[in-house]
Amino acid sequence: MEKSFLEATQLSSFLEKLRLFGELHGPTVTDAGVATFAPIAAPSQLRINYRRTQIPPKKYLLPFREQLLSYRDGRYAEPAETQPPIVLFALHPCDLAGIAYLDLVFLGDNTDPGYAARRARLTLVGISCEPDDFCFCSAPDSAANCDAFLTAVKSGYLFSAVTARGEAIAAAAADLFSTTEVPQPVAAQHPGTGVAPQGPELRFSDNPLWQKFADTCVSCGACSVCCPTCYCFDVREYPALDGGGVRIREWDNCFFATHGEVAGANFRPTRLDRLRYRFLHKYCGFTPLQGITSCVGCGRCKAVCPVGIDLRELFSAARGEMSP
Amino acid sequence: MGSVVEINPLTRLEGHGSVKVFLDGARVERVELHLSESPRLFEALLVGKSYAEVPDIVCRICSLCSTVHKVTALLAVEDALGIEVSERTSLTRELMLNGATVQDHALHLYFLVLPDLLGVQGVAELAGTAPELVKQGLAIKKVGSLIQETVGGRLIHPVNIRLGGLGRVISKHELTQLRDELRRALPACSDVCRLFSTPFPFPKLPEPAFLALEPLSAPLASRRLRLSRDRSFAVGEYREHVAETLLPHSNAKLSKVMGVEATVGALARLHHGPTLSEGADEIFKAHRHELIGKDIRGNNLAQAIELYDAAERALQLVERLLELGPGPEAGVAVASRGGTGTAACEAPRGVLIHSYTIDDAGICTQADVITPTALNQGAMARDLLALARGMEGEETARMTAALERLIRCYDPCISCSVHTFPL
Amino acid sequence: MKLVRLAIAGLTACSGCQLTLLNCEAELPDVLQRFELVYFPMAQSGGRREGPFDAALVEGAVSTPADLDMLFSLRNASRLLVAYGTCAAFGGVAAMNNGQSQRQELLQTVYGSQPSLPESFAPAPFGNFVSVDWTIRGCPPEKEEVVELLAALLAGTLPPVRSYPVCTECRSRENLCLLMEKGELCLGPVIQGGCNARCPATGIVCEGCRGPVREANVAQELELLLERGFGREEIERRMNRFKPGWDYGQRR
Amino acid sequence: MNERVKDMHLPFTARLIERHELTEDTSLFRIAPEGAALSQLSRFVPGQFVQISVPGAGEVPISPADLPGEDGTLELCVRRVGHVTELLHQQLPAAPLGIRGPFGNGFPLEEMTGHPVLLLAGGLGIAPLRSLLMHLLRHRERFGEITLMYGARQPKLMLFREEMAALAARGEMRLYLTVDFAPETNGIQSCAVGLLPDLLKGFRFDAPATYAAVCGPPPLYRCLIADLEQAGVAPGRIMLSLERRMRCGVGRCCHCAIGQKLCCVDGPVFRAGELKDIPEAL
Ligand SMILES: Cc1cc2nc3c(=O)[nH]c(=O)nc-3n(C[C@H](O)[C@H](O)[C@H](O)COP(=O)(O)OP(=O)(O)OC[C@H]3O[C@@H](n4cnc5c(N)ncnc54)[C@H](O)[C@@H]3O)c2cc1C
Ligand code: SF4
Ligand code: SF4
Ligand code: SF4
Repeated sequence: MEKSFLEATQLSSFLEKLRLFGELHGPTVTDAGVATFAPIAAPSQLRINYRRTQIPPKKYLLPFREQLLSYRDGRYAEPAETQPPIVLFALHPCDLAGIAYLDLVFLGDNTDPGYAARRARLTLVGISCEPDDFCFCSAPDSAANCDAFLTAVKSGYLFSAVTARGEAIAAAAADLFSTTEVPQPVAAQHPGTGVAPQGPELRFSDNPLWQKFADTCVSCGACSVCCPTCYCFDVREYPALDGGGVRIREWDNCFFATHGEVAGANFRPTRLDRLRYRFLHKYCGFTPLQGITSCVGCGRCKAVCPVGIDLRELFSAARGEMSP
Repeated sequence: MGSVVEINPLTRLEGHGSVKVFLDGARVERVELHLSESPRLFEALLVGKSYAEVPDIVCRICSLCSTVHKVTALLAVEDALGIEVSERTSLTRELMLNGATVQDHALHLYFLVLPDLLGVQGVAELAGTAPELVKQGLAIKKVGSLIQETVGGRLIHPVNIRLGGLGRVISKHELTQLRDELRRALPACSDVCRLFSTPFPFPKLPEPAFLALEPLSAPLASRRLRLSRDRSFAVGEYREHVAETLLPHSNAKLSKVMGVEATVGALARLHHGPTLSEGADEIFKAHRHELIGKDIRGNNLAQAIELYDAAERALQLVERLLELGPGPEAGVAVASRGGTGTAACEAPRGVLIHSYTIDDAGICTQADVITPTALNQGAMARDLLALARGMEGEETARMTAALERLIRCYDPCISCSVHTFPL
Repeated sequence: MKLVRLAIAGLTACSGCQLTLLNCEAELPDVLQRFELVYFPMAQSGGRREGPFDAALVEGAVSTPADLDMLFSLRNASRLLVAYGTCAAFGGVAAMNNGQSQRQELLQTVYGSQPSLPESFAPAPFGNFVSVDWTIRGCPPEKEEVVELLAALLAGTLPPVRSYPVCTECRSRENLCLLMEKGELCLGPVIQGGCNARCPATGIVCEGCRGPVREANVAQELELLLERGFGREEIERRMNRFKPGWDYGQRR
Repeated sequence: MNERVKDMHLPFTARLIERHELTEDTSLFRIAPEGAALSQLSRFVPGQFVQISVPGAGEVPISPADLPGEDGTLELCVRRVGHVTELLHQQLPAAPLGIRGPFGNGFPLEEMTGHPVLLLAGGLGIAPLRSLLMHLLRHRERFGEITLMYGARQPKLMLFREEMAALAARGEMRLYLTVDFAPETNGIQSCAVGLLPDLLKGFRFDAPATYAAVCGPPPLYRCLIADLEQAGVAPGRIMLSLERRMRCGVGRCCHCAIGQKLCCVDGPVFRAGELKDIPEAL
């Protein structure tokens, strides 16, 4: 892969080039001080050295609440997809990996139309990152699943195009790349203790941590809401006063009692059951994705948990106890 | 032979009330006004709560007046604790109050009073007989609601106005949107007066003693209540001038101000010479003779003028806030000492007084709320009697309709009225 | 078209729930066209509370014999009884001191110790007296939920239920977590969502106006707040603001 | 975007033709799917399910109670338990409904060919098994002995009782009925009183060759599996039709997980053998 050098001073001009490919969105902060991906109107809004946003980029592909269908006179119709082309700039490798996982889920068999339409209009530009205490991803420099990637180096960035769209960006920004000697990447200090897929039997370990977590978890749902690879959803239908109505899809959460409930029974009646379910989904995977961990090590769930639950603590403790 | 005519429940007003007319033959002996709302006991509930909780709790006295209750409570607590707020905060509160006035007057005039003028039972028939007016009323009310929603964070029981400042600064985009909506609604607002300029043709009523806050250009700074040219008192001394008594047939206490049954509200405010916005002032001047020196029947017209005034003021305030631009806002102020604080505001239906004592630990030890409807209760009862006497011999249905209509002139808010301070 | 027959009334309350309906400016014309407001004293004269109604939306706590009388009469006259708002569902602000101070004392504080105090007992939710078919939470309720209910009634059903806490919507809106980042007394984790985290979105803690979420881990919320330095008394006071009688040991 | 992608969430219209009340809370609905739904449903395999939409309430998974008829109409046996099923029961003939599917795996008919089949249904579990039964009977010659054991709580809650009796009378299958308890006043006692497992205990059959198909309320499965295995039916031949909460039907909404499997795509028909190591499966 060819790499070109972009001097830090050229960043603003580079952003202008990116706008050619869609509305520019990137890491910034809200008035209240929350890190978020949002439209970048002026380069000063960009926080390129951000740690992690509260809500991962999944919101661009799977909005918290979206209209799935509308109906009138008993006939259902799909809404027109209205999201404009967007360039999502400065995604960390963990978030890119998160999108890659969602792609596996939503672009496979029975492709999800809304997801697919939005995904097709998204240009992803990744950037290398500096991990903090919460991070534990394993493939920090992986530039997979993006159109282009920037690797931070002294006084600038190394640009590499990954897809044809990335090449097009390279072409558009060609005159910004410096021809001087390319500095070597600064090696990022990654803990590199990514989460490997776990043994599904671990979830029935009787390690006391399970019960402790189940007792202290407040079921606020923050961990799933903020996880780049949590995608469970609920579907509800609302009639309107004029006789029509809408069917919506909304992020659901395996921590809620209703998640496994059917008429006359609940297959995950206790919070402990639901915690085990989360473990299974995150670290062991379901059906076609069995054996693949969906945790990309972004550290959000721990950062947002009001009681500081960290399931990894549990693996290390339980694994020790389970090995003979 | 004695008989009793009862209007129960009173309709098209907020809260639970009824009226009994005691007749001896055709002669009206007496009239009882029952404000029978369940006791709400807020003054007692507030005791033992922290100063910071007081405004959040007390606004639940009444939904129609929640904004003004909240602002008054904030001012009173801030007065007690010596907390100062920024200009932006003050302006924002004022904007909220004007929005509330637009919303509340529109609701009252279009949906509660208008049916009387058109001879229908209420909002449902109104939609059938005068859909255009309904639409107009809703459009006007909506701007008021939009202000509450955008600025207050919620239409009823607003959250974004709080001790010492604001939760969130209103963005330029939101302010611009408000400005545009207000501009769009202004013509309709100026139109309201036309609908309510014909006073209803019942016998003349006693001349009211009007009580209102002394008008100032910064209304939230007003600290004096005026009863007449030469009779006024400082808000902080209200206890010396307002006396309350409990009536056997009412859960609201009757208040007398400086010994008289005062009348508060829109008409009272106009009598004390406020500085109205340009457009509203023009209309006021044109209708002056129908209002000044007249009885309570002019109150609905006065409300219509105020509605326009509030909309114009809201627009000015939005423009001023846009000029000020966004800036850092103080969070919740922390109480450093206790004290007693009192504040009064003009609610859509008249003067509202809150007073609190906070101890050094920040706990509320005493709470008083004097509401406009409690203040108006005496005058209302007096006018009801006068009207009933003036209509002696009339058909019962005509009389009860007139009595109900008279009550709607006062725009009472009964939920509010059942809060009063310890006797 | 047969109109759906409604009763809308209030017991001990601020009228905010009823007003919320009148505040649906955009939807009101449609509502007036499709519903018959048989009994709605706040906006209609000449109504009859005898019904029959398809649904009665009743706000307020039950705190006087008159309240109880009205509640029974509307329950009997209506196919569906809707506890309209937090007071009706949990007691609301009127009930905040239940189990803490005697009603009589409170009455005396306000009305003085005279022989004929107004008749009043500790404010209670509808569920203590009658069966309730649907509950709209909130003080005041969200317009959307009111419209949702009305539209569902037209469709012959009730709205689908949501059951997530305020935090879920709060996080999804990318608000700053006031509990974690500012150490404020936010009740979001144990309160039923559906308000789109209205208060935290303006930088103000959730005061719990929508009542408990289905699986509130009350014991943990309490612990969490104690750890953050709030006194037990203050926490209880805040939690009781809209619903008295929490089970502080509940972890379910 | 290809046709299938567009159709993912979009139900086809299906008109309600008639509703036939079976018990107080359960009715048999006949619906007529329209458009492309007809051809999609022609691929229906007993054990699969469809997603039925009731405009105004939403969508629920239902296992058709029979194979699509000649005219493409579909029979659904639905119990009124909540939001959507309640509104479904209120619909009048000609009401527009929605349908998506079929989804899921269905029974392994090929594999079962030539074998005796034992169907065990508890309560509403008869609904999905009825479509299997109808398939077996329609292709009677392809299968060995067919036995239906059906348990309900009370005689009056027994669904399709006359129909089943008539089928048994034709000699094409054996039928055993049981009720948990029978009211004293009921004079005609044409079924056993007791639990389904009791019925199974006294039953002699060629266990090693038999395929069993079980559907019923969750507690039923556990004891039936043990009994069947004890009788000699291989775990791989015990087919269980399971029910989970479902929102999408295509393996995304994640509510229907059973261990690492998803009921909507890996099931709803599972083999007892597959579920052995999944404690929360049954
Ligand atoms: C593969 C499959 C086949 C089914 N076949 C039939 C059938 O042939 N006939 C029939 O009557 N029912 C069948 N069901 C069950 C039926 O789907 C549920 O009864 C229905 O979804 C309940 O929806 P509701 O909106 O009426 O109830 P709700 O108001 O949603 O809820 C009522 C109760 O049902 C629970 N519930 C919600 N979703 C489901 C669900 N997907 N499955 C079970 N319970 C749920 C709720 O938690 C609640 O306890 C089947 C379910 C599955 C998974
Ligand atoms: S499980 Fe936690 S650390 Fe892993 S991807 Fe999700 S939020 Fe990030
Ligand atoms: S601010 Fe409150 S509601 Fe929002 S996430 Fe934090 S605790 Fe939950
Ligand atoms: S955030 Fe809390 S207090 Fe605010 S509206 Fe929602 S439930 Fe009520």
